[in-house]
Amino acid sequence: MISMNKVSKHYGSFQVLSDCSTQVEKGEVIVVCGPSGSGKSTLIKCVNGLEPFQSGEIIVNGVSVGDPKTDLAKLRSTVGMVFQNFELFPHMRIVENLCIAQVKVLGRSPDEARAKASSLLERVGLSEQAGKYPGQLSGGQQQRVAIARALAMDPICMLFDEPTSALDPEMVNEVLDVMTELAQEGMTMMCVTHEMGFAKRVATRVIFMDQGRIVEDDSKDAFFEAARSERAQQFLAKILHH
Amino acid sequence: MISMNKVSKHYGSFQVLSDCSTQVEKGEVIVVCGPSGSGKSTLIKCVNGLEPFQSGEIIVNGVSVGDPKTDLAKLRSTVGMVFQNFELFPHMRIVENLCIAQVKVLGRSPDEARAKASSLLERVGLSEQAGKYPGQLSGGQQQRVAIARALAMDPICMLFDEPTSALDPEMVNEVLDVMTELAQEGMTMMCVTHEMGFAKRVATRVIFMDQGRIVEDDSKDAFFEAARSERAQQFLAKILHH
Amino acid sequence: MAYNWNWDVFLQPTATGDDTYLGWMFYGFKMTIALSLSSWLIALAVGAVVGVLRTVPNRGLSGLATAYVEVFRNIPLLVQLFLWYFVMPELLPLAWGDALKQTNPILQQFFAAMLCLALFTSARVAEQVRSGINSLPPGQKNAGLAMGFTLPQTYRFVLLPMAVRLIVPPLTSEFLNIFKNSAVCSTIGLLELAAQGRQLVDYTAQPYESFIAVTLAYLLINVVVMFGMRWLEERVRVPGYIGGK
Amino acid sequence: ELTGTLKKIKDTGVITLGHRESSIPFSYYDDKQQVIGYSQAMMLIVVEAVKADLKLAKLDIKLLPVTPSNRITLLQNGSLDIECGSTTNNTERQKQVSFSTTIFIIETRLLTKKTSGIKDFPDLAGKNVVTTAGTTSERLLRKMNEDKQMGMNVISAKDHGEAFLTLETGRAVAFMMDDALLFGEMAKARRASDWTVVGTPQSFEAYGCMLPKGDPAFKSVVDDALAKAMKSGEAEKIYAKWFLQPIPPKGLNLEFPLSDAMKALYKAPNDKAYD
Amino acid sequence: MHEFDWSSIPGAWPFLWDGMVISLQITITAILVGIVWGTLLALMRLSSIKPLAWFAAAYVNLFRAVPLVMVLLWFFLIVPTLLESLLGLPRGSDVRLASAITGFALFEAAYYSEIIRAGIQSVSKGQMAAASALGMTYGQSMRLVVLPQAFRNMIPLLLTQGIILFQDTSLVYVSALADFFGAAYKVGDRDGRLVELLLFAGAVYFVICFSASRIVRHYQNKMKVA
Ligand SMILES: Nc1ncnc2c1ncn2[C@@H]1O[C@H](COP(=O)(O)OP(=O)(O)OP(=O)(O)O)[C@@H](O)[C@H]1O
Ligand SMILES: Nc1ncnc2c1ncn2[C@@H]1O[C@H](COP(=O)(O)OP(=O)(O)OP(=O)(O)O)[C@@H](O)[C@H]1O
Ligand SMILES: [Mg+2]
Ligand SMILES: [Mg+2]
Repeated sequence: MISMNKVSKHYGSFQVLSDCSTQVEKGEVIVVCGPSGSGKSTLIKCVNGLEPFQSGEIIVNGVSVGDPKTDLAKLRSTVGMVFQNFELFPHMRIVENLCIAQVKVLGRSPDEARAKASSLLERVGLSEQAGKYPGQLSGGQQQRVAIARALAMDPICMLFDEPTSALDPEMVNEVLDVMTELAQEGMTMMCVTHEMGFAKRVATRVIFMDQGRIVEDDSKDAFFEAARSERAQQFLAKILHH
Repeated sequence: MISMNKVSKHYGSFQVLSDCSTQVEKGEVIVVCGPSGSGKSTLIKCVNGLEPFQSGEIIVNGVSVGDPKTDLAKLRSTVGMVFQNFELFPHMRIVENLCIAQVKVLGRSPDEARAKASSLLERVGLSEQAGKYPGQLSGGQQQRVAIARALAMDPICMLFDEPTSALDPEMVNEVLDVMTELAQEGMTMMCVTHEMGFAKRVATRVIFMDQGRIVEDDSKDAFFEAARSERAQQFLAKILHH
Repeated sequence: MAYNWNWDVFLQPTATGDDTYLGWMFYGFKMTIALSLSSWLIALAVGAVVGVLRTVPNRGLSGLATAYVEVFRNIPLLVQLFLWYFVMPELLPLAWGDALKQTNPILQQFFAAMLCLALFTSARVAEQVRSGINSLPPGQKNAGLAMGFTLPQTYRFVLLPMAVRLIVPPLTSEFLNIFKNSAVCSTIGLLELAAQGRQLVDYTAQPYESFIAVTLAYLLINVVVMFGMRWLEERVRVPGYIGGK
Repeated sequence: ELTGTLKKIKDTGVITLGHRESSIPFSYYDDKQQVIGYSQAMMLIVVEAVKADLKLAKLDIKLLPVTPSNRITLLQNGSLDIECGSTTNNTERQKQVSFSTTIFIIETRLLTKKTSGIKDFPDLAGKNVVTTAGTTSERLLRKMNEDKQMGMNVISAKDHGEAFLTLETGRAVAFMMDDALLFGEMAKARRASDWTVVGTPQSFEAYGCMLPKGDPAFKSVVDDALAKAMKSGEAEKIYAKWFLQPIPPKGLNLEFPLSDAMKALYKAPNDKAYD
Repeated sequence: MHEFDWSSIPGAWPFLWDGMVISLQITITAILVGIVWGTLLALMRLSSIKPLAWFAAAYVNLFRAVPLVMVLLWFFLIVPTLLESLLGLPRGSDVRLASAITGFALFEAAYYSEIIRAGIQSVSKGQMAAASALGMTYGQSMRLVVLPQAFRNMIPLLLTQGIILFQDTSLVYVSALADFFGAAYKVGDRDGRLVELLLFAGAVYFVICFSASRIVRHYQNKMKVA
């Protein structure tokens, strides 16, 4: 479904991604982790063309992302994305946040869009908040709306960039629960996250990045039981012990 | 050393603190936890008079904080405080951050202040960074500087307000390590934090707050083994399970 | 101070006998309002386009927009006014210039002043629009794109609605500035409020009355605009957002 | 016992003169930024007289440029002791300031291009005509337009220079102003020979020096000095210098002969306003 | 098209230069005085002492409501007279420069105070709390911690306002003071070359203001990195 082949990217002389290659099959859940600044966000943004890259190739569902002839907007409408800071549109009500792209991009009728929105809000447990504005919700609620918003486009896969790291500790689980459910329903997912509990529960594979390189790309068990690289071991030690 | 007696505070009709009472003895390490908005930060800021309160009494080292005749600046110089967002002074070098209050508030000579600063930077493992500006350090390093800055005033006790919650997961431990060491050396501490590992390791007592009230005020073991209130149990469940 | 105060001067017929001095002031007041409002509408439209262009990834377009802003920002309004009124017709092809000059002079003055004020202000509006867009979290643009919006759609549905709300307060002061700057237009002979005030001094030699009246009129405009914009600010406020309820 | 302006001048040893910046040939800057012109010369005669009258060994002169819109205010608020430029003496202004003996008498006429075909005021109907804001010409022109329904578009320029620019660039077909000033503007033109002054004079106007109101002692010193200069023939020499000989900045000769009204004035100096 | 004749510019250099000196003199004095007075106004506006806050708010709003041209006229024609009659001062003769500088400084202070107030508010509340927690008094916290940061954040805006101020000096024509624009206009008027001199003045202003804004931009970028 997603295939990356020797993707490299640099800002000036600074190498953000070096020769990153990996494959994601339909239904897989990939967790991407690694130290701050290692290029996780950049990698995941390359998948739907939010960040351009200089060399290599990314194919999503048979379409080459880097190809200048690709209709990126169309590609992106089939890939859901959830951001660290939710990025709901603050001037629209929750239900409008869910409907706007359905109507304007997919061309659904407002009624159809509303029906879809309601069922998704139901699913993330927020039917009651439909008429509110994002600023009136807690962080955890906002992130659940953001997930619902992405799902409203009927994406073929979902990208998550640290979806829980801006949340109060209490609210982390309500978001992880939604994600877990999604994974169990067979959604293809790439998640940048440090929630190792989540990784242990649902990941099929874990990718560990350092300094722009994919250092480990293992099955979950292999990674947690015996990460090969020293860097990954150090990282795990730091992140797990407290 | 710190004694609170029926402290209440409200913004307009909104009650932020209701009848909070507790005692902190010399050498004790108190961890304060509770859901977001429960008044933890407010409680701790009342201790050194950063937040005024409407009724009740707080005595720190024999001085009443709420008394209008108290010289608050003097009181605060004897109580160290560390903030969630570090709050280093970005326009000053690290060493200047450590010296300025020593010179301007305590009236130490610049040389004396510098000597003190060096030894504290040594202690938090940052001697090399003395000449840099805060913006050039990582979050974990900045927070360690902030702790050193507070210690430079030779405080009789230290207050921490979520010192690790703005940090990347990798950096949490380097700060917790410094705090653990401090606790083990016998510093009197009040820490708002959700790091339950830290609490288990060094706390003498845990205070659990909810909706402006101190709901639990137990010894560490009592709290973790059998929190009495349902609210605290729920909270622990949410925060520990992932 | 030996001064003959004479507030009745406003009720006296003017030297040319066609009106009272109060009527003159009122004419000037209307001229100021008409000039400022029409310039403001143009400035908003042009400024919004230029401001958006400054933030687009296309280097050519954003360079062009930047050049526009720099030119109109870095020449004093007074100089620009003279350039529009006196110099521009000389730079046009002869026939056009002559045709332009034969039109009604009041219209010439009005349009030169309007164009000048509008473009001068549009550069400032463009800067506000740009800073409004740039002050949105960068993730907003990404979020819009990630939903499958095209770039223009992202601007239309995501970035501009918020940016416009954010810049209402700074735009208020630009809006006020346009009224104040319109006072400069009297230098090309346009009979707006300040000019009528000065005429009154010329004709009646009662400077203090005239100054006080003109100053009060500007204060009045100011108060009305401030209340209007504050009302607008309330109207567009987003619930739950910073500064919102 | 001295009072008012004279006392102030005596006490401070300073006299402040108001002048114009581009009223050629009455009061304007030459290319070294010195103030020169007919009115300026007359004003310096007054200064000498004041100095003699106060028996001062030394009298400092301060010069302050004024515009049509601020000259009265500046005189009223005491910033100026005297203003000589091209200020018309009329009854309205007399309410706020007082005027010295008339120093010049002009007629209001039209400056136009020789090829324009404009011969007199009726030719202006339906055309764009420029004049300078705040002048008596502006009033006359607007009134004429109103009374005779001529359908002119009257442009009021900020100053004479701007008015002439309006004429020169073809925005207006004629510039109505005091004839002497029109000759002065011609002197600045690119090609002075293209221009001509035409039309039946619409009014006579008397230029005077403006003095603070209600200071008869000062006024009499000023008036005496001016009258003396006129009767002694000194004034006529000054006239010749500025109106019949080449003058800065371009060395043009205005060739503006002494009118009958001026001759009469020099014979019998007075401070009469013409309206 | 117009035939241009630039010949009067070289001869007028000294006069134009004098004009530029006056423009700069007004700009620089008004910036310095404006910033000092503006800072005081900003502190008053933020102070908890109500009358001070009201005074500052009224001052700022009044000055921001009136066109600069009117302010300059007031300060040129009316305020000196009032002061002299109130204080019984002898009549100074040429108050044009002094009144222009005063008018500008007081007017700009209103704008600067708004910039500085925003600067103070842009410093996070936590900084003030951190300074207080170290035992600093309100004065010390302001002086040592908040104001230095506020100024640093606001330097680009302060400089930009300075550039606007420099442009606005052309408005002193109301008092016939020959600043750079006035000088250019007068030369053009005298020689019948207004169009050329106006174009020239426009070009000079553009070069100066554009260079200055480049410097501001450069500074801004440097700060972003630091
Ligand atoms: N526009 C840019 N210009 C220059 N460098 C950039 C830019 N954007 C990102 N970088 C750099 O690229 C590197 C990778 O960034 P990225 O955001 O992908 O890291 P990350 O692994 O997501 O880190 P974090 O955990 O902090 O989110 C970082 O060192 C960052 O400083
Ligand atoms: N200035 C203020 N005006 C009104 N309400 C306030 C103000 N400051 C804080 N509050 C409210 O007081 C309550 C307690 O705030 P406090 O910051 O102490 O909570 P907390 O327990 O530290 O939460 P967190 O974990 O999010 O930091 C919150 O509901 C907050 O909204
Ligand atoms: Mg990232
Ligand atoms: Mg808190």
